[in-house]
Amino acid sequence: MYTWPHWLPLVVLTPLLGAALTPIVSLRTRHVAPWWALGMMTVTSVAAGMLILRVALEGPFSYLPGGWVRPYGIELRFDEFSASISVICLIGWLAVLYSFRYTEWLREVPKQRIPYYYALLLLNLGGMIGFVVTGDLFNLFVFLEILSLSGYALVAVSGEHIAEMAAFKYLLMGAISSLIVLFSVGILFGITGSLNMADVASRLGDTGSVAPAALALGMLTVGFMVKAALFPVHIWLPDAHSIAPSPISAVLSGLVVKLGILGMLRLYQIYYTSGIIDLFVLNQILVWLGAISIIMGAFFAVFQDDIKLMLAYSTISNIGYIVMGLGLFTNFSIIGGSVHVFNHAIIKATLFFAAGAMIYRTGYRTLSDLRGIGSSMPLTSIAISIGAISIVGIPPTAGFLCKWYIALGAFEANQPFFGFVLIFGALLIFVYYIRMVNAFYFQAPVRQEVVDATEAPASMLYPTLLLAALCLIMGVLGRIPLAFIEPAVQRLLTPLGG
Amino acid sequence: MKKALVAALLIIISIPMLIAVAAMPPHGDADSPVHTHVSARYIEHGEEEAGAENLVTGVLLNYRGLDTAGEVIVIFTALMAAFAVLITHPGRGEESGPTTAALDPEPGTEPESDSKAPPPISPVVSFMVRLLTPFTTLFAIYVILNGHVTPGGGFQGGAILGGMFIALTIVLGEDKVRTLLPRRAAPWMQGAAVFAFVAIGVIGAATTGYFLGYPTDASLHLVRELMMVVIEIGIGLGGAAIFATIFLQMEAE
Amino acid sequence: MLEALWNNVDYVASVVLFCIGLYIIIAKNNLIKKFLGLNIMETAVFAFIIALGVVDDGSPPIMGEGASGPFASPIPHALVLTGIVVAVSTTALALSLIIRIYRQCGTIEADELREME
Amino acid sequence: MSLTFDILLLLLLIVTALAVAWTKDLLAAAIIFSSYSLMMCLLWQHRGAPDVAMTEAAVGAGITTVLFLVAIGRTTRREK
Repeated sequence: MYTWPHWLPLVVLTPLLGAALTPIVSLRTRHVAPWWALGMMTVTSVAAGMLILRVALEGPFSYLPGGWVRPYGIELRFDEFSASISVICLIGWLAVLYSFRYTEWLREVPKQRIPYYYALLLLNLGGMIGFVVTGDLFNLFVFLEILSLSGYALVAVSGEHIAEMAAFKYLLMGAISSLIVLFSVGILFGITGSLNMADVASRLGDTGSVAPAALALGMLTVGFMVKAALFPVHIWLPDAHSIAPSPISAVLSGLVVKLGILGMLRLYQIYYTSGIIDLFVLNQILVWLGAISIIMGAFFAVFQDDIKLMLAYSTISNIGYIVMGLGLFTNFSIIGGSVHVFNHAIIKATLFFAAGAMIYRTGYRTLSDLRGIGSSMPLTSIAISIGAISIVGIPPTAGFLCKWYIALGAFEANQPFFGFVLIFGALLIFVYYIRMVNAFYFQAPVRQEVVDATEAPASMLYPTLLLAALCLIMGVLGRIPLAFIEPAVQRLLTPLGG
Repeated sequence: MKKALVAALLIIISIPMLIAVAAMPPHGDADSPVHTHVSARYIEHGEEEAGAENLVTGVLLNYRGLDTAGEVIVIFTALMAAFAVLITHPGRGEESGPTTAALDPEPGTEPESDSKAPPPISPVVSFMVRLLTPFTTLFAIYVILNGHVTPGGGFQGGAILGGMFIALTIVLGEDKVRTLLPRRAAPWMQGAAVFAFVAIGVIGAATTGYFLGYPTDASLHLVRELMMVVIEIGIGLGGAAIFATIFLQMEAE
Repeated sequence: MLEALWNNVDYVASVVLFCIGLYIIIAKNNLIKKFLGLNIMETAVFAFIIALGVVDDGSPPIMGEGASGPFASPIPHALVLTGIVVAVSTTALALSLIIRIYRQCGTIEADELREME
Repeated sequence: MSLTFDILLLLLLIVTALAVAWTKDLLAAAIIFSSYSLMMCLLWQHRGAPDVAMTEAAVGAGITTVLFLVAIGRTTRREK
């Protein structure tokens, strides 16, 4: 069953084709659109499950659209890093479910927009899946554009005037970064004559064109850094992620920014295999930028009153952890960083879903307005607390293991300073967690709506609870993704020649 | 001051870029990797392998078909995005409930918003556009259908058709042109490119075992050509419909 | 160095245009102007990619009777075709957003918008 | 002859790009951008890429410019 070869194109094309059909199925009534999107994501998830089963049993495999062998055609490549489509499918499916009630409630969204909202969400998820499974540099760019364009539009969909400005800021920076990526893909094509990643990696070493290769490396890193919202180029993120509708915030914050990281991982695969450039300088830069992001993101998060803005800043901080893990470039730290890509997606989705449920029920989004909500929405409050504990990295939860590994990596790399930065960042986040728990549980409500609030409807509550449970389960079963990623990291760290 | 600073920054940025491009393989050199690796095979065998005299079409539809599929999805995304951003009131004929878009602060107070009443179209322009329409259409169809032999293809033809559509809208008014894109058929037209790609891709998967695979047998080269033409027509129709709709949507805002 | 730059004058022109576009985006305040800058940047990148596929005294990669080599590489052409579509899609979305921003705020100057926030 | 033509074209491209930067009137800037696209299309035709030249003429100089004109019509023509 799982060896059927066409699962791989199916997993990419189902959401994309589903998006193209969404306006058609919702011609008669727009209420079909959410169910249609949910069905498409279900099919996609089944296909993703098959693929992950296959990669677990057989190791990485390829699919050749049109039957053209590498490097003449486009190659779809499924390896251990591509297994992150499991998280994309999970959060995507839950976000669609969560949107059922949430979009109907958003006053500013004209009801006619709703089918297009689901179409864009499907396009975004399909673009991400394509980005993760493609083995071709230009194809990577095309999928990057699909997911970015739909992302910009999804930020603007809520229709508040700030939303459109935030979307425009996001679009401008995103478009520049995409262009930078395209430019460097052009350079790599110019010096190797190929676009297939594995082929580029094997040819790059022999070209001897060190200067163009270095420029391409630098520009690709900058381009993906913008997508991942690392420190100097993070300015688009807080507005965009806090203003988007909550399910979209979860998708953007949990998944879309991670694709910048996955892009960097692919880049590392190419450059480390070819050995054309010593990556030491780049790694040092990345570690420092990561460290600054951790501190700065956490610092700004502490001072926010708006709960979604706080979560958005905490995303910057967590991207810092992941990038620092990559930059330290030891076995432990890369494993920790890549597993944090998975775990942070789940944790951040929990937090945004729970925050969205509170906003849905009360209409308030600041901590000072939401005081005392712990007694009126107990389950949602518990979910948000579990998410907060995980994001700080307190032992039994999902966040702990990754941070532990990254810290181990820092000591392994003989750079204990960064281990302390990590701990300091975690402490800062702990402060914000204390503030939140204090506001929710130990302060008297100031708003009548908060007192009257009840638990969110089932289509919003159960996704939140499921993700919160996953935060705990991943802490206990964290060894499974760890064991899964380890061979891939080993392969990454072993250059082709040596 | 700010401008001078930015200019200085950009000059600093451009120096490493210039150093790098100076070290690129010489421009126009037939022995550079670009010409000796993948494209060498395309140029040598592309015509019989991909089934198109115009190698660019061969690369677009056959060797790198998935890129082109992605490309049509990108432009479809732009359409969905334009809808999601621009729709503020119930569209024509759709559920005519109470309008929810009472957001605009005071649209009437802006000095420039009196552009609502466009100046009348010059009769010469109007006549020329109407006169040229059949020829433009014919040219667009030629470009679409001959994409695999001569320069051009679905996308170029679609852009020409879309441009003609836009010119007609300006001259004839929106309502007359809307009849060309009825509400029920519009989503089918807009998605035509995606549907054509998926349909041909699935046929390819069923017959050759690869998604977007084309029959390679020499006796089947007409079938292969037909499959390409179907995709080109899909891209042409879809592109034209999408351009026209985006334009109408922006005008209607 | 200078000679290499002279030989690769197409690439150099692309880099210059790229930087001019970037300058417009960063230094100009008007959102539409910024987007004109982005389009210049995009075209510069396309020109760079097209220049990669050029071969001296080459003809277009169209086979058939009477065609004789050397042929320009078809791959960059295919890439740029895709790129142009992506560029126009981005432009369409950005301009839609600009129209909405103007509707709601009455201005499209970045600094005035920042004050409104 | 060919080289002179090339250099002239590239210089003109840079000049038009700078003109877009300097023009205060957005409508004029959009039209100058359209001529920039047409020149780029000429350059690509000259570089043996007729397909791309055709697309650029139809999309870059045509559709993109029209979209810019619509946006300028819906917003404002003056850059402050």
